[in-house]
Amino acid sequence: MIEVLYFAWLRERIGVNRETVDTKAATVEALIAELVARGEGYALAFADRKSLRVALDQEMAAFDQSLVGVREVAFFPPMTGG
Amino acid sequence: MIEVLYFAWLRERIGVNRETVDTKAATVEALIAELVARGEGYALAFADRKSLRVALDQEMAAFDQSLVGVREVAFFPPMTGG
Amino acid sequence: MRVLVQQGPFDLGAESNAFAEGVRGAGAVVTFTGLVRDNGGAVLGMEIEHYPGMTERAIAAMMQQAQARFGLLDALVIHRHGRLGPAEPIMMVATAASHRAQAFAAAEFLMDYLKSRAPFWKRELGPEGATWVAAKDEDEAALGRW
Amino acid sequence: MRVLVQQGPFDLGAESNAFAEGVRGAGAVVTFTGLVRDNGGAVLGMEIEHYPGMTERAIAAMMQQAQARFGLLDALVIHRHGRLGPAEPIMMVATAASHRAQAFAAAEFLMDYLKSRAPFWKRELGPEGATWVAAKDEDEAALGRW
Repeated sequence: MIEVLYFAWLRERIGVNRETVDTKAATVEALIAELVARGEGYALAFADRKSLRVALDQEMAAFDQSLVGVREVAFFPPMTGG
Repeated sequence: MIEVLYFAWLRERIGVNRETVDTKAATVEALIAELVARGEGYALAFADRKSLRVALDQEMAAFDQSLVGVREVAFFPPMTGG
Repeated sequence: MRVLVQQGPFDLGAESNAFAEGVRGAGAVVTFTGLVRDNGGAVLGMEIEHYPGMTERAIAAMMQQAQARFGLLDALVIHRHGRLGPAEPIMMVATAASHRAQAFAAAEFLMDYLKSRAPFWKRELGPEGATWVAAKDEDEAALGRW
Repeated sequence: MRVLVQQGPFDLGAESNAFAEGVRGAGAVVTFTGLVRDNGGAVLGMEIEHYPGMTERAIAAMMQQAQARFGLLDALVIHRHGRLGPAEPIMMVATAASHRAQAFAAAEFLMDYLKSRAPFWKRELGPEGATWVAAKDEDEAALGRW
């Protein structure tokens, strides 16, 4: 079970800000593929990979990174702080 | 008649912060030569030309600049503001 | 070093004074304050979303990097989230160092990292609705200088 | 734009707030404050001499240059003279612009010019007497980047 968080327009497209996902996905890539299969909102949210960022347990990560031991995955667009 | 001002260690070496000088010096250079002839304090103040700056009527100037029409000449070391 | 992530406003003046008075032996203090631009009335406000938990961690990590790299004597970051009106302060950074070059460089370093590496997302509220602010290529490029 | 050359102290916080609140449409405000370093007790204070009249003119000229060059919306310079104790604020600069890059660059530009082109001379008061602060080659060199 992994806690998955969405922010900004990813959250809006998917319609929830967090959900618990029962998955055996080994990598971020694999998790995205599972999520995209859930429906149009997810597909739309993940369509533009260049505008997608991911954090594993609150640290920035790459899409090919392993999910072993990870409790929290967050997806969001490029940050616009400051 | 030109008003001559001295600041920082130039002022200390010369012993006054300003004086009115009756001069026909055509340039800053010529004025310095006249002042140096006045005595040891002046000679000491003007000895290190690399550490000497001059302003004519409150604008930075070069040593070869003309004194025609100038009312106020100021001599001082490199500035240390900020 | 102090990080504040908060919804409410902050007092730039009071924070600046407290910061400057709290540092021992500093010769230079730099502050940066980011304000909601009104763009001539086109921006009615701003909404800032953030990632609680990760935000504080990410900012603390940047501050430690800045301290090590520029020999900072102290640093402060305050960043708001939620809804803000035009001209309201969004965030501030303060840095203290012995000399001006380090204090300036550290403040710019922190700003560049806050722009692109702290999990905040801004949405501008205009007369025709809300628009997510797009990340700028120049902000990503700015990180290249460090 | 405002220049204050004064003997008495100033309130960094109050000045920062008044400056930030007085600018219309700014997105970025930067302040720099220079303080008397105590160098671990070696500096008991500072005496600053200046050239009344020329000081204000020189600073006003720098500010106009900075405004034209960096598109500043506003700027403020306060510089003290006379006798100052350890840790006292010596001077401050504030700049306001639409974006952070201009506000930072303008503040650094003003600081570089104030260091080497505004007629102030500092004397440090130590346990063994007063010493004129020597101009640093690096300060003169810093002007080269503008």
